[in-house]
Amino acid sequence: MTGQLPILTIAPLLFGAFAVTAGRFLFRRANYAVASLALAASFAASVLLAIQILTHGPAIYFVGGWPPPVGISYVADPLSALMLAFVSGAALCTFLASKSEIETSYPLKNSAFYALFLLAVAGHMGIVVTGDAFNLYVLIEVAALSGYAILAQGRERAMLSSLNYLFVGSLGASLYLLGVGYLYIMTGSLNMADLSAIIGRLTPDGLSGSTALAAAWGVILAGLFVKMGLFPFHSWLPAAYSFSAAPAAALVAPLTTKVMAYVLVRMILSVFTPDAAWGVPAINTLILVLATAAILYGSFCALAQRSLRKMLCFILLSEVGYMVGGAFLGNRAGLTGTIYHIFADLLMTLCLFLVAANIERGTGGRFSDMGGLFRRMPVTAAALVLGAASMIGVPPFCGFFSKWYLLSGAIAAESYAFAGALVISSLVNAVLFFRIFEIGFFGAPPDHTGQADQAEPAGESGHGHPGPIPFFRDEMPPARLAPLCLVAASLVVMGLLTGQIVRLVVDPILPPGLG
Amino acid sequence: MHELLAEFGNKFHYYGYFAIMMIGLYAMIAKTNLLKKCIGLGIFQTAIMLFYVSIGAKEGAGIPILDPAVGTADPAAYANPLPHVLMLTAIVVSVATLGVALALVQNIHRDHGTLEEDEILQRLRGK
Amino acid sequence: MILEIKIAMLVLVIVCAVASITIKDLLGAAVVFGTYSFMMCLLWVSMAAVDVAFTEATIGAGISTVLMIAAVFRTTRRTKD
Amino acid sequence: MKRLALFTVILAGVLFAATASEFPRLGDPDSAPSRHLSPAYIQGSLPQTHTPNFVTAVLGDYRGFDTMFETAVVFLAGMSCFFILRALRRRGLTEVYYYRHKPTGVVLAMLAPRRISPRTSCFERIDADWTPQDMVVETMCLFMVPFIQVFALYVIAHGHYSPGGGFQGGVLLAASFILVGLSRDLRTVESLLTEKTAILTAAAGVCLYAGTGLLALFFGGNFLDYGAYASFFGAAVPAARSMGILIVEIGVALTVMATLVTIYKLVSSRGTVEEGL
Amino acid sequence: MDATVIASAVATLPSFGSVAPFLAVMAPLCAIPGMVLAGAADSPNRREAWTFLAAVTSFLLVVTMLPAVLAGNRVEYVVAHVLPGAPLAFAVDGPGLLFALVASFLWIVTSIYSVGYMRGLSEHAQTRYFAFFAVSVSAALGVALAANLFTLYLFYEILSLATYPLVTHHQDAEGRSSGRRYLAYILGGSIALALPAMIAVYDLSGTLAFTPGGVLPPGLGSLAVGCLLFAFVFGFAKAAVMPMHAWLPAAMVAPTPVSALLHAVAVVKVGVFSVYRAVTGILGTGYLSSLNLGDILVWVCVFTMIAASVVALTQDGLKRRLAYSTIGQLAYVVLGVALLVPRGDTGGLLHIAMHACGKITLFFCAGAIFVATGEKYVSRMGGLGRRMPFTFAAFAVGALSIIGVPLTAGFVSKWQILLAAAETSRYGVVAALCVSSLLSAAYFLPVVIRAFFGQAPDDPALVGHKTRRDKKIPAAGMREAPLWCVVPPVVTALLVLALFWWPDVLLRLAGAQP
Amino acid sequence: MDHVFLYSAVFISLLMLVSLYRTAAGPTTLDRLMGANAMGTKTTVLILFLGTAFGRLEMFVDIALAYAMLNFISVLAASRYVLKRGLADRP
Amino acid sequence: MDIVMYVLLGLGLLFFTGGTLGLIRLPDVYSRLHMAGKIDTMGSISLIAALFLHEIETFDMAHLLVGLKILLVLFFQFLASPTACHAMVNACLRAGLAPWVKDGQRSDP
Repeated sequence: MTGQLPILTIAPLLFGAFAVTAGRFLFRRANYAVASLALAASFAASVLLAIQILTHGPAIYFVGGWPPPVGISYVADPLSALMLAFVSGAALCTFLASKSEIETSYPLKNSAFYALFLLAVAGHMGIVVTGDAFNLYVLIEVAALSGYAILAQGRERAMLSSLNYLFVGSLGASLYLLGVGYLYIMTGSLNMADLSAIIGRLTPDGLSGSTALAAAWGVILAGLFVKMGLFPFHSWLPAAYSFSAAPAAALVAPLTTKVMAYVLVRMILSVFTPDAAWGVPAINTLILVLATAAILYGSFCALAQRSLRKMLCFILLSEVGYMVGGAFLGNRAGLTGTIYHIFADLLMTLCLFLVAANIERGTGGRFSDMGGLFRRMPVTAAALVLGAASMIGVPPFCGFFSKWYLLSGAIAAESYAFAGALVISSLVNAVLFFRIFEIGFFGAPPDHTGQADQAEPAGESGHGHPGPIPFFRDEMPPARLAPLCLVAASLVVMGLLTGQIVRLVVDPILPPGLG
Repeated sequence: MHELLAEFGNKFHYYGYFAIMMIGLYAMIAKTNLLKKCIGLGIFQTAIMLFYVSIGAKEGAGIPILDPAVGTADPAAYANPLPHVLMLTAIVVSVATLGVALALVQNIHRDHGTLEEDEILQRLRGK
Repeated sequence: MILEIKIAMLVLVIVCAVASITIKDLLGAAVVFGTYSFMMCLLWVSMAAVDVAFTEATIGAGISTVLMIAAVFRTTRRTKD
Repeated sequence: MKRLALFTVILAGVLFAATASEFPRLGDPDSAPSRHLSPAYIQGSLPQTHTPNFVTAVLGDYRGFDTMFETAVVFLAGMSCFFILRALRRRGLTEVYYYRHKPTGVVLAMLAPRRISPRTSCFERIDADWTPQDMVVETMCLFMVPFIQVFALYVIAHGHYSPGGGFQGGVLLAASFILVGLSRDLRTVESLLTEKTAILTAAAGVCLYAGTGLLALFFGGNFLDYGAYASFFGAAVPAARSMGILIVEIGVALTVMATLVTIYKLVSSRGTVEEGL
Repeated sequence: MDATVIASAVATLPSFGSVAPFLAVMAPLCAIPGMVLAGAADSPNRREAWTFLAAVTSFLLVVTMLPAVLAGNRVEYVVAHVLPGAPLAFAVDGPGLLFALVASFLWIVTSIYSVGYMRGLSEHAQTRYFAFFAVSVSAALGVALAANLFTLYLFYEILSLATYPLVTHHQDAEGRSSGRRYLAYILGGSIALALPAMIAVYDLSGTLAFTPGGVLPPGLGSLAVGCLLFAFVFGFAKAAVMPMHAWLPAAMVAPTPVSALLHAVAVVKVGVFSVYRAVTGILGTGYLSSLNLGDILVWVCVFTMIAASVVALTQDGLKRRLAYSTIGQLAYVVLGVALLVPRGDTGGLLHIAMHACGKITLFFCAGAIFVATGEKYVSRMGGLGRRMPFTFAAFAVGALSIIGVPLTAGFVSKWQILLAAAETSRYGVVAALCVSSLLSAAYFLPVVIRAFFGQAPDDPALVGHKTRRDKKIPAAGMREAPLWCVVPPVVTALLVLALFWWPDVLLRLAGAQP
Repeated sequence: MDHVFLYSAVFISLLMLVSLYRTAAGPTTLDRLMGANAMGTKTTVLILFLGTAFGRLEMFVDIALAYAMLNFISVLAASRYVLKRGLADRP
Repeated sequence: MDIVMYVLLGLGLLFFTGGTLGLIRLPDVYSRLHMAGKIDTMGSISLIAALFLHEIETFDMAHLLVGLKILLVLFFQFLASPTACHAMVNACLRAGLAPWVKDGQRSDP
C-alpha cells in the first residue's frame, strides 16, 4: 500500500468531508471526531509519505493508471512531500486548537464548516502534490472556494471582504488558467514535466526567445501574485483575513499565501527551468522592485494597525514580498531562502494566528485590550514571544535562517535594495512586536480596577508594575494551548534542523548547476 | 498592409477574446455594483474558455465524437477533445463561483440594504 | 462558411457583453447575460465543441440566468452603473 | 476611477493582443496542441475505454481526477451557499404565514408559531407576495417536467455515445426541479427534494465518484483506475473502464442536481427555503 | 542514511570532554524548569537552590576544560549542522575559556548577591528574575564558547532578548522607556549592521569559523573591509563604543544585580568579546593592519574613553557614574584589540576579566548601599563609609582596580594595553590612557573619600529625605546591608587583590607570551 | 444541399444581430426578455443547422432538444419577477 | 419532397425576418410580443420541419431516430415558446403596463 501513499494523503479529507456533511443529519455529535480523525489520518499519511520519499527518493503516482502526459500524475518529491506534511500538520493543529471557537462562531453550521475546512485542506494539499498544470487550477479553485465561504462569517465587514476576495481570487485563478492556456497553445501539453521538456526544446536559450512563452510566464506570475497578494494586488488580503472569525483566518491565512508561493517555486523549478524563468531580466527587475515595495509597504502599514490580527495580515504582505523576491534573485541562495521561508513562514504565521485567536478570545484583539497579557495568558504570550522572535529573525528560530538565505542571496545578486528592505522589515517587526510586549508587560488590563482591591497588598514591591493580576486569569484551556505550544516549539526545532532540511529537501530539487 | 490584414484575419478570434476579457475586467474594476462585478467575472472567465476551446478547433475536423460510419480514429478528422474537457471543468467552476458570489451578495444586501460597494463602504466607515 | 457564423457570433457575444455591463437595470442585465451565454453556446457549437456547448446550453439557459434573476429578486434591481 | 480603469484595461488588452503573434491561426491542424496530446486521446479512446465520445472518455477516465475535483467544487459551492446563506435561526422577526382558504379565496395571516397543518385540504400556504399561478403556464410546465427528467436520464446514460454526460444531465434534472419551483412554489420543490435529501444526495454523489476511485485501490489499481474492476465486472479492461465512467457520471449527475437545486432554493428564498421566486 | 554514514557518525560521537562546552551552556537552561516549578510552588529556597546548583555545575564544567586548553588544545563540539560552513558549534580556546571562567564564576557570586538583594527589597516576580538571569548567563557562556560567528550571533541575540525582562524588571514607565532604548540599540545594531556584515562575510568566504588571521579572501579593498569593521564594531552595540552607548546608562533602571551582570559580566563583555572575535577571527588583524584600519578604531576608542570619563565626572547617581565608567573601560578592551598586536589582544582580554571583577564589586556595593539606606546619589553619601565599612572598603578596592592602581588587578591589564600601545609607537594613545586613568581617579576617589571622611549631610531635608523605600537614613552606628549583600562584594574585592598576584592562568589564557 | 442550411444559418445569425438591438436597448425589461426569447428560439434552429454543416446532426439534436426544453425557464423566471415586483423599479 | 422543404425553409426565414422586423419596429410591448410569440414560433417550426424533411430523405433507422428527435425539438419548441410568451403577457398585464394606442389616446378598458 506504500505505493498508494500520495493519494492516501488526500482521500481521507475528501471522504471525511462527505461523511461530515452526511453526519449533519446522521451522527451530529461525532462530527468533530470524524473531521479530526480525517485530518489526523491525512497527516499520518503525509508524514509516512515524507519519510518514504526522503529515504527512497521521489515517486510519481499515476492517477487512473495513465502515464503522465496522457493522464494526471502526482509528483511526490522531497519538497512536495515535506510541504504536504506541513500543510496537513498545520491544518490539524488549527483544527484541534479551535474546537470551541468553531462551535461558538458557527452555531448550527458546524458540520458545514468542517466539510468546507476539510475540502480546503484537501485543495491545498492537492495543489502541493499535483504534477499537472490544469489540475492545479481546479485545486486552486477547490481551496479558494471553501476559503471564500469560511472567511465570510465574522464581523460586519467580513462578507464584503470575502466577496472582494472572491472576485480577486477568481481573477487570479483565471489569469493562471489563461497562462496555462498560453503554455498549452504553444506546447500542447499540460503535464509539468512534459511542459518543461517541450519548453526547453522550443526555446533553448531562454524565454526571451519566444514572446508567447514569456507572456505565458508573465500571465501565470500575474495570476499567482494576485492570489498571494503581492504588493499592488494586495488590497483584498488584510480585509479578508482580519474581519473573519478566528478559526477561518487561522486556517486560510497561513496556508494560502504559502501554498501559492510554493506554486511559484514549482513553476520556476518544474515547468520553466530556473534559467528560463529568470531569463527575462526586465521581469526579474520588475518583480524584485515589487517585492521590495511589498516588504516595505507591508511593514509600514503594519505599524499603523491597532489590532493584532490586522497587523499580522500586513506582516503577511511583507512576508509574501520575501518569498517572491527571493525566488527572483536569480541564484541558489535566494531560491533556497524562498523555499525555506515557505516552510518557516507557514509555521510562524500559523503560530501567530493561533496566538491571535487565543488573545482575541481571552483579552480582545485590540492592542489596548492586551495590558497585562504576560500574566493573564502566560502560555499564549510565550508562544507570541517565540513567534515574534522568529518573525524578527532571532536565531535559532527558523525565521532567522530564511532571512539568512534570502539576505545572502540578495547580497550575492547585488540587489542591495532588497537586502535593505529585508533588514528594515526585520527592524520594523521588532518594533511591532515589542510594542505588543510592552503593552503586555507594562500595561494594565482595561478592567483592572475591579480586581485591584481583592488582590494582594501592592505595597510589597513599591514599584510601578501593573500589580497582581492573577496568573492564568484569561488563559485558554489546555486543549487549545497544546497545539499552539507544539507549533511554537517547532519553530525552534525547525531552526535547528535547517541544515537537514536544506540538504535533504531543497538541494535535491534544485538543478545541480544552479549558481 | 496585406500581410497585416492576413495576420489579423488569422488571429481575429484571439483579439475578440481579449476584447471580451477586457470588457469583463473593466466591469470588475470600474463597476461599483456587486452584481455587475459578478457579471464581469463571468464574462472574464468565459473569454478564457473561448480562448481554450479555440485551441481545440481544427480545420476540416468534426466534432470529437467517433463517427461509427468511419470506424477508425484519424486524429486529423476530429477536433482536439482536451480543451473541451478542460473547459467543461472550468464552466462548472465558474457556475460554482457564481453561486457562492450570489450568496455573498445577498447577505451583503441583507446587512447593508444596498449593492453599491462605495455606499456600503461609506456606511461602514460612518459607524 | 462557418467562419462567417463565427465572426457574427463573436460580434454578438461582444455586444452582449458590453450591453450586460452597461444596462442600468440589474434584471435587464441578468437577462442580457443569459443571452450572452446563448451566443457563447452557438460559438462553441461552431467550434465543434459539442459537449461544452451542451453544458453551456443547460447552464446558461437553465441555471445561471435563473440564479441571477433570483438573486436580483432577493436584493434589488437598482444600480448606479 | 473609471477613466483609470478604462486606460488600464485598454493597455492590458493591447499587451495581450501583442502576445498573440506567435499563436497558431484558428483551426491550424499543425499546431502543437493538435499534434502533441490529442491524437493519443482520439486514437486511444475507443480501444482503451470503449467510449466513442472522446470528451467523455477524457473527462471520465484519462483526466478523471480533474472531474472528481470539479464535482467536489460543485458540492463545495452547495455547502458554501448553505454555510453562508442558510438562515437556521429566526432573526427575531415575527414571521407571518399566509394561508388561503381554497373554496372562498379568503387569506388568513398567522403569526409564526401557529400554523395550519399542511394536511388540511381546504387551506393552502401561500407566499407573502402571492400572485395566483397562471393556469396555462403551470400546466405546461408541469407537463414538461417529466419529459425533461426522462431526457436528462437519457443524457446521462448516453454520454458515451453522444454529447452529454453526468454534468449536463444533472443540470437538466436540476432545471426540472427549478421549473417546478417557478410554476408552483418553492415549498413544492422542498417537498419533492428536501434539504436533507439534497445534501445527502450531493454527498453521496461525490462519494460515489471518489469511492469508485478508492475502491480501485483494493483491486490492485491506482486511484480512479477503473481497469482494475475488470475482474469484478467479469469484462475486459476497456469495458470495465466504460462501466467505471458510467458510474462516475451518475455520481456527478447526482451531485450536480442536488447542489444546484439547493443553491436555487437558498438564493431564491434568501436562505429561508420558505418563499421563493 | 546508509550504514556507513551512521557508522561514521557513531565514530565521531564526542567524548565527555568535548561535550563539556555544550553542557556548560545547557546547565543554566536545564535548571530553569526546576526554578519555575519551585517558584510556582511558592518555595523560594528550593528555587535558589536550583540556581546555585546550576551556577556551580556550570562553573565546574568550565573548569574541567581548563587543563586541556592550557595544554594548547581546542575543545570542540558540534551541536547541529545548520548552515554549510557555519554549524551551531562550540570550540573552546584560551580567550573563550577566560571569558567563560569569568562569567560562570561571577554568576555564583551574583546569585548569592541576588538572593540578598531581591529578598532585601522584596522585589516582585523573583522567579522570572532568576529564570531570565539563568538564560542570560547561558547565553553569555554560549558567546564565550562559540566556535564561529554564527553561533556567537545566536547567543548574542538570545542574550539581548533574555535581558529585556531583567532590565525592565520594575515594569514602570521608566523601565519601559529604558527597555525601549536598550532594545533599539542592541537589536537594531545587531540586525541592521552585524547580520548583514556577517552574511557578507559568509558570502565572501563561505565560512564563519573563527580562524587566526581571519577568513576573508585576499584582495578586498579598504572600503569593503572598513565597512565590515564598522558594521561589526557598531553592530555589536553591547560593546557600547560611542555613539552606540546610550543604552547603557538607560539600562541602569534595572535592579542592581542585573546592572552588575549587565555591566560587569554578561552583556557588555559579550559585546567587546564579540568585537574581539570579529576582529581577530573573522576580519583578521593582518588584513586590518595592512589596510591601516586599526587606527580609525583606535581613535574612536580613545574618544569614547575620554568622553565617557568626562561625562562620568558629571553624574551624581552612583549607578549612572558607574555606567559611564563602564563605557570608558570597555573602550580599553576594544582599544587593546584595535592595536592589532598580540599584546594588545592579551591586554584587552585580560581587561575583560579584570574589569569584570572590579566593576562587579562596585555594583555590588552600590546595590548594598541601596538596600541598606535606599540611597542612590553620590552627593548624599557623605559619611556613609563609617556606617558601612566593609561595603565601602570593597568599593575602594574596586575603584582602585578600575583606576588601574598597582596591587589591584586592573593594573595588570592596563599595563599590557599600555605596553602594546607603546609597542606600536602610538604615544598619543599612551597619553590618553594615562589621562583616562586620572579621570577615573577623579570620579571614583571622591566617592570613597567623601564616604569615609566626609560629613553626613546635615541638611535636615536631606536627612529626613524620604526614599522610595520609606526608610530614613539612620543617624549613626554601623548599619551594613544584609550578609547576603555584603559577602559578595568582599569576595570579589579580595579576588581583585588576588588577581594582581596570581594572574598567570588568566595571562596564559589571554595568550600572553611567557 | 447542406449549403442551403448554412446560408440560412448565416442569415439567421444576421437576424439575431438585429434582434439583439431589442435586447440591448429595449426600454423595458420585458422588451429585453422578448428579444432574449426570440434569440433563444433562433439559437435552437441555428444549433440544428450547424449540425448539418458538421454532418453529424444526430449529435446536435440533443443540444437543441435541451435548449428547446430549457430556453423558456429564464423567461419564466423573469416574468415571475415582473409579476411579483412589477415592471417599475420598486424594491 | 425537396420542394416542400425549400418552401418550408423559405417560409421559416420569411417568418423570422418578419418577426425580427416586428420586434424592432412595433411600438409597444404587447404588439412586439405578438410578433415574437407567433411569428418567431412559426418560423422556427417551419425551419425545423424543413430540417426534418431533409433528414428523413435518406430513409433508414438511424436517420429516422434523428428525425424523431427533431420532431421532439419541434414539439417542445411549439410548447415552450408560446408558454413563454403567455407568461410575459401575463406579467405585463398584471404589472399594469397600458397597451399602446395610436395618437396617444387612451381608451378606457
